[in-house]
Amino acid sequence: MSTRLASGGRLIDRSKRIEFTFNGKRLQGYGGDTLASALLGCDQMLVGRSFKYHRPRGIVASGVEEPNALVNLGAGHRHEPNQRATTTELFHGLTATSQNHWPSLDYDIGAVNGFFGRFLTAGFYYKTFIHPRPFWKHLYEPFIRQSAGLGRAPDPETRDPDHYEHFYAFVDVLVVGGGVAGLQAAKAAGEAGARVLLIEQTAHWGGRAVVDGGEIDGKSPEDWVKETMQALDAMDNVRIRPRTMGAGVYDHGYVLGYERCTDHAPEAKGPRHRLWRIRAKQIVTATGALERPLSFAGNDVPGVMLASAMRDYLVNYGVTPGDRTVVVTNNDDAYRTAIALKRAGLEVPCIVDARKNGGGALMAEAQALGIRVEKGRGVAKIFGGKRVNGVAICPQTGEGAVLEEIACEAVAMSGGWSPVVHLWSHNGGKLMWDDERAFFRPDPDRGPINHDGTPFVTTAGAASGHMRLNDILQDADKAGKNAAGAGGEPTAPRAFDADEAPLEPVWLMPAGAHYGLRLKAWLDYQNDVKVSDVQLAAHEGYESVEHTKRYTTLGMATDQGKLSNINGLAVLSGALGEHIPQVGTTTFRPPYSTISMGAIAGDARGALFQPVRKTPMHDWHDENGAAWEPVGAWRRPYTYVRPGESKVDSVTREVNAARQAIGLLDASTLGKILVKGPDAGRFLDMLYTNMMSTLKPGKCRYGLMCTENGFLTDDGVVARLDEDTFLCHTTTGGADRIHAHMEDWLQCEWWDWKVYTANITEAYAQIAVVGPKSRKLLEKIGGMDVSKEALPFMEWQEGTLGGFAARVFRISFSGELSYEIAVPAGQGRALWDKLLESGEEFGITPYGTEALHVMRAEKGFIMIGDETDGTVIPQDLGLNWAISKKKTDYLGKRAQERAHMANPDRWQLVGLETLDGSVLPDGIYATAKGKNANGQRNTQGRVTSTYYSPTLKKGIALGLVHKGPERMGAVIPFLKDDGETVVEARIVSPVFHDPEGEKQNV
Amino acid sequence: MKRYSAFAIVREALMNDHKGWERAWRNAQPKKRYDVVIVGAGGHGLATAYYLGKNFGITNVAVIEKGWLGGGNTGRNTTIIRSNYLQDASAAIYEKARSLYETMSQDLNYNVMFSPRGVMMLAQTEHEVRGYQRTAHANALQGVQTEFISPRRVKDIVPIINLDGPRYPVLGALWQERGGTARHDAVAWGYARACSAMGMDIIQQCEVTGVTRDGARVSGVDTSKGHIACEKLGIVVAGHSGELARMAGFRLPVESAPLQALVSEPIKPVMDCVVMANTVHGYMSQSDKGEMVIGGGTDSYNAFTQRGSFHHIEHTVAALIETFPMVSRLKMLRQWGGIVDMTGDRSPILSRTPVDGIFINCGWGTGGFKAIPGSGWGFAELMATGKSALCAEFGMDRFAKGRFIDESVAAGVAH
Amino acid sequence: MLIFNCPHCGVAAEETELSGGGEAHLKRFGPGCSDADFEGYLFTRENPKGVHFERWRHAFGCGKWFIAARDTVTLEVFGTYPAQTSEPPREIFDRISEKRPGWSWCNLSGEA
Amino acid sequence: MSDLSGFEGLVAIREVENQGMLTVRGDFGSEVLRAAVTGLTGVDFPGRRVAHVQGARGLLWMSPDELAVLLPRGEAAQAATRLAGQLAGVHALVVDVSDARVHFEIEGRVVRETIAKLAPVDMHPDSFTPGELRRTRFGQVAAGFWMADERTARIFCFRSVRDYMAGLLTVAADDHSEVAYFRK
Repeated sequence: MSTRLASGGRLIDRSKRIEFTFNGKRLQGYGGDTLASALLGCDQMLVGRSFKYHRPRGIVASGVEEPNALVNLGAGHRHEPNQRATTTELFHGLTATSQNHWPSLDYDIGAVNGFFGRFLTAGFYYKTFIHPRPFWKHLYEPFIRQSAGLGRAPDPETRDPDHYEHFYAFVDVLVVGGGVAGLQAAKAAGEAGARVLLIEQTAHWGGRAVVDGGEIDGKSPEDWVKETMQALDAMDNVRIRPRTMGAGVYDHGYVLGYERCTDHAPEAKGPRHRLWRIRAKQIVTATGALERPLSFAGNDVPGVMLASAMRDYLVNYGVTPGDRTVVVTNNDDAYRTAIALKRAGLEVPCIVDARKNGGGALMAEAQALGIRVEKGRGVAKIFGGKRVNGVAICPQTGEGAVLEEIACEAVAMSGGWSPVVHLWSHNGGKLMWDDERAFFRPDPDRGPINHDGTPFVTTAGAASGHMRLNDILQDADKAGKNAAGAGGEPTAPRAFDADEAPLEPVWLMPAGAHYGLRLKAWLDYQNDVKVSDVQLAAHEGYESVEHTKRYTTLGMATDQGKLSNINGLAVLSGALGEHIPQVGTTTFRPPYSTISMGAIAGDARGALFQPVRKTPMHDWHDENGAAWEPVGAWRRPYTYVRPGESKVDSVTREVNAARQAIGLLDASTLGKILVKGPDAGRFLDMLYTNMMSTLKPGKCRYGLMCTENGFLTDDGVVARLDEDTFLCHTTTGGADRIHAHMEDWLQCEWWDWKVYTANITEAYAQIAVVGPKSRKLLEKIGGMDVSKEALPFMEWQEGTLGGFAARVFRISFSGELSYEIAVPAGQGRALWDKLLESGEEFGITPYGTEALHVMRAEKGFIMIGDETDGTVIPQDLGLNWAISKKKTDYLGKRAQERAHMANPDRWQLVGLETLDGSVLPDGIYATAKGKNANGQRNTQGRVTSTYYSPTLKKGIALGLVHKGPERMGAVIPFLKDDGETVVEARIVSPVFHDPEGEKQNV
Repeated sequence: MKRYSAFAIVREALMNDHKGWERAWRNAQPKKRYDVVIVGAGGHGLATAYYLGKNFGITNVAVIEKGWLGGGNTGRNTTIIRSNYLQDASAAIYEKARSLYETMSQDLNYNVMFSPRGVMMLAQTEHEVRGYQRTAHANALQGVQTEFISPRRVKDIVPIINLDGPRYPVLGALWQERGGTARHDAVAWGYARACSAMGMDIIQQCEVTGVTRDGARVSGVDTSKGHIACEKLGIVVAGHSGELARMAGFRLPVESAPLQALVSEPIKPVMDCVVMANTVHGYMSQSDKGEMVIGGGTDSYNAFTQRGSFHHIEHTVAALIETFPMVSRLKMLRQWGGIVDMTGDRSPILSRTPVDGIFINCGWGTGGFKAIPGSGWGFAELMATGKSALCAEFGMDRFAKGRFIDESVAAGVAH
Repeated sequence: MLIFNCPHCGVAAEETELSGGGEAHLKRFGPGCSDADFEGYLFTRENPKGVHFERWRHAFGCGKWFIAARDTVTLEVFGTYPAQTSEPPREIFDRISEKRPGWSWCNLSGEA
Repeated sequence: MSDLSGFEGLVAIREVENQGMLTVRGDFGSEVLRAAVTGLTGVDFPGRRVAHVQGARGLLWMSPDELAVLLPRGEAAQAATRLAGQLAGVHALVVDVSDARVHFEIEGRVVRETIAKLAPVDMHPDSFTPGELRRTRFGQVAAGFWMADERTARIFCFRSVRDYMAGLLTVAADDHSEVAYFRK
């Protein structure tokens, strides 16, 4: 059984007992444990089920590469699926449940036994479930979906209670990885004076060396790490960060660091995760290497574990998966596990070494301890279902004829090591195949390129492909110095570890394993991809590594192939009879290991998800029943609903008030752009379709702006303030866009023109006082003369009004007598209140955007975004009067001369009245006879705006109709979206109300 | 071609240890000449070849591919299939594609796992509501089944959604029940297998280095595997169209940029349909493996790197957390980018070119995967007969004439 | 995540402080030009794999437009310069020629 | 309006009342312009990306042809008129934007860190020093800031996003979120 030993465990504190539960079982671990080590310590070997076959799965690794031990962690709104037990630090009250089984972990009816495994091969789904067609949607897929997936989803109805944040750091040298290589690289760079950030994904420093032993600078690695950490801590130019993973390397030296601030102590306050946005001049990846499993039949049975992981659990946590462990290897490193187990008083009945001549010094040491070594041997199969109870030994060469069976509780396997090249590769770093040590390692001459064309990533230590302690330290020292731009003599300490005999690549065990064995030799534990699957993919012509990966799902599990890629690749190469580098690898994509979505979003959630722009009167609107409508980043009142009213009621009330008495509109969001300079008039003549240079100071003119592609993009009233100053009003959504548009043309095309612009939208609050009694109100609050004579229609005046310094425009978007009053934003609310108070006797009524729309539609005024949609030109909207014929040029003029736009045969603006007085649906189309070549109904027009008009007491609409203006009085059919109901409407003038414009011009 | 079926699997499993399966497609080397050469063995190129053979009996066809078939955007997209487009021309070709997807597994005898799980586009502003209502009306005339549904129905269909986000409440949605997803790789593999079975040559690892002409007419292509002569040449290479066009001697109104996507770790099924939230720029579906498949933004600069800038991912994820709060406690497993080619009006080009015999199919932007069969159907017709109703509006000449097909005009955004 | 040095205010600005403006050095064609010239100006783009000239605005900074010479495959930035010019400055031209001998872009080309 | 009074966190956050601001665009080579703005504020004309500030008065370099003139809110309107008059002869634009801006002062030990959570700016003491004016974004909105001294920074943005900015700052300055990066 797997147990906690009486002594040992360099990372645990036996004085701190920690309670936790797994599948409801109350268990106990120690401070410093990971969930994985604690589970092993409690003899919880079975931790999950595989993805496809629901096979029993045990812990196989000790780090981020773990494919099996994924749990549902936490409960309620803190629940989180797919948490790796191996990277989860144990804490009081931790609750975990295993995933992907029903009804229970021990008895999963979804489990597929060996017999059915023969059918569920690679490509199974592509070759079947084809007939009958409806079955895929209604039967096959629902079943497949249910049995797929891993963890349980978080509760959809509760929001994540935790907080996440981002942090920008700019450094000279970023060192990723806190093993001895990372420490030495950081030390070297730090001593060279560089600004250094050192990050390590776990809570501990020293990496493998502190577990594997050896000697650095005459000390134990443990002591050397302690001293080096103190030295780094003492350097003011060095920052060190545990629990922070280098998640991804991006263009121009951008790196994502993923800090898990409180995962190990959920009760602590503060952000749970912090996403570091690091900009590094140079990056040193000291990310170490990952051990590879061996491919033999039954290598997925719980109790079969990576040799290095077993060593980690023993040395770091004082736990062992079994009392009797058989070690299987093709290299010397695994002997360290055997030796460590033996020294801990555990039995190692045999080391099965696939190499004909076995290993070197470490083998001798193991044998001296009395461990039996079987050379040139492999594992034919594993005995046991939910846990190992023995192994069958066979010659490594051959098909698997069993020589001997050995009873054991655990198997430690090692297929050699692969440098962690992910961060090197994320941004295009290339790899080379190392034949001697059988792995891909970074090709130093083909690294990722920075914005200045120079390489910006260096690897250090095992990540470079160095496997011996001294080589690792020397390489890291060089990497650190180079990254800091410092040359100088090497200052790395000398280190010693045991000499090692060369590894012999073993991609299948035994080499000639028959189909029955290959069918049970796992490559990808989580996705249930076996040697036989990869061979089948190759056989069927899925020869590219990308094809094989996607056809078999090899390497697509949550470990992203950390354990399976190289082994699978080697099997594929074998099947294709090609050399491994010819086949190549799949692409390494960020993140290195999963990062939380919460961290990615950071503080952009809830109220801070996106900024809300607010006018000076925003709070008043809020307090007075405003139903908000988002307009760009602004919120504008759609209408002010009073108790007992529907939105339709309130809009009607607002329209009637403005038409019969006074309406009040917060128009502050309208864009206001100051354009000043000797060439201002000339500039606006290019920007607007109208002639603006002839506008007299004191006067206003309605103008249209088109894109260079000819389409109408914005409109608004331009006021000339003085000889060389204009104030351009834009739509609410247009302010920033149009200001940028102006600067674009001024800076990039007409940079010699003398014009300055300023976007002063927010400097002013603007209030529209609208309706027949509006003049009475302004006269009541007193100040400037607002009579028809003093301030005629389409003019503006500056002065004081009710004690406010104001600029008043006689413009109207409603067709009523109307004034737009601009005051400094800070006084907007005060003026608003004063107008309300003074206007009470006249029945003053604030109105929102919907009433505004209704009134402008009653007048046939177009609205950007309703009548226009990016395909409409001013000529379509009967706005030819606003297009200067005199001008030789304006933005969009040439575009409008193109065949399709100059064609008179276009849809044009008209008014529409239903014969039954009903309101036409939004966006409805008018049908024409017949169908087009693609069998679609022909159309002859569409509705662009449609409202119930309280003024005319019936439905009115504006629309674009084929040659509409020439067809006044014609009745055309509109088809509802049910595809059947026809509504007939008559083509009429778009101006429904006060066609002579008498009311606005009084 | 040995047929795929449950019986075949049983046979292979029990009697052959699966040794009896044929190659899905032959590993062809180029002949001296073909009637038609298609450059680009992505979904669109392979579909074009397939329908040339199936609908027009043209089988002396080579599909040449620089890398591996299906290795481009076909295998890098979020697999969404919908046809709820606004403009007639778009609706026609995407609806043709959607209807062909419905029977593709049977046509190709290859399960592409088309899953008509429904596609929902959320309306979160008044403007978007009007836009989608307009689209629903247009679709009714175009023979595309869509409807504008209420927030309550949105919640019924997508229980994990948050209807009243603090910023943009859900006001309704455009719902296409017969839209869905498919297994993207399988689409390329299935077409490749069927083309190969018709005797067509799919030539991988073969890069085009030049286009040869005989006066005003195309005569073939120079490739890394030698010159290949042809009567007609179809260029179907997405992000690399500009390069090919340059070789052929003309230029395109196309720009290329990375489009990003990501997936979460797999979780048990929580969402059956595809949901797109265009106001906040995020869309999501759940794959049969259980991963949440999430579409990100397009980078704002020309690039041919199949990766992008991370801030797009941040914005997308933030948007999805507002729409689906549970996303906050999921984890990102993998992110990637594809190169999309975008035209001046963001609609594709399926067109003759200034060079006789050369036809181009490009500019699908973010809409390529969903169009594959319709695009192949129409483009094959155009190449075989010189005209195609499906392609008529997508000619290159529309930019000079100012006759655009602009889908962004309603609230709809192509993804 | 690109960074560019804004030639106007000297800030090494990250992409998120900028807004892209597409191909640079376009010659505007107005009324009177041919349909082909106008289409070329408005739509036809070089879209090269390699050396490219493009417009950026320091939108969240000084608000000024500048032009960047950048490789669209390696994303190497050869240099930036103010938008108030109709062709790249000599030194940037030379730097590109040195790093990408024989480069060409639209009507520009460097010595081989 | 989210209320800042009583907020306690890693830094103190205060909205600066009565800060006036003019936008001046013109040719920095013009002696008339230089004299006018320095005369108005009593500080030297700023070099590129420099903030010269004394109390409520100062000059901020906003772009090669744009200055922000700081002065007491009450004086802004008249000052704008006077300045416009002085610049009548030269091509320039003067406008009072006092009401278009809000100003925050954050003060305390970890000012640099608070900013580094929100803006893509290298806040390391070697890289960003008091007296430098930086325009950038905070979260999703445009903003400008400078440090008066090691413990104090002034941040200004558009009035309409005042609440958003206040929210960002309070979250970034949350008591338990210290990164301890710029100081050990």
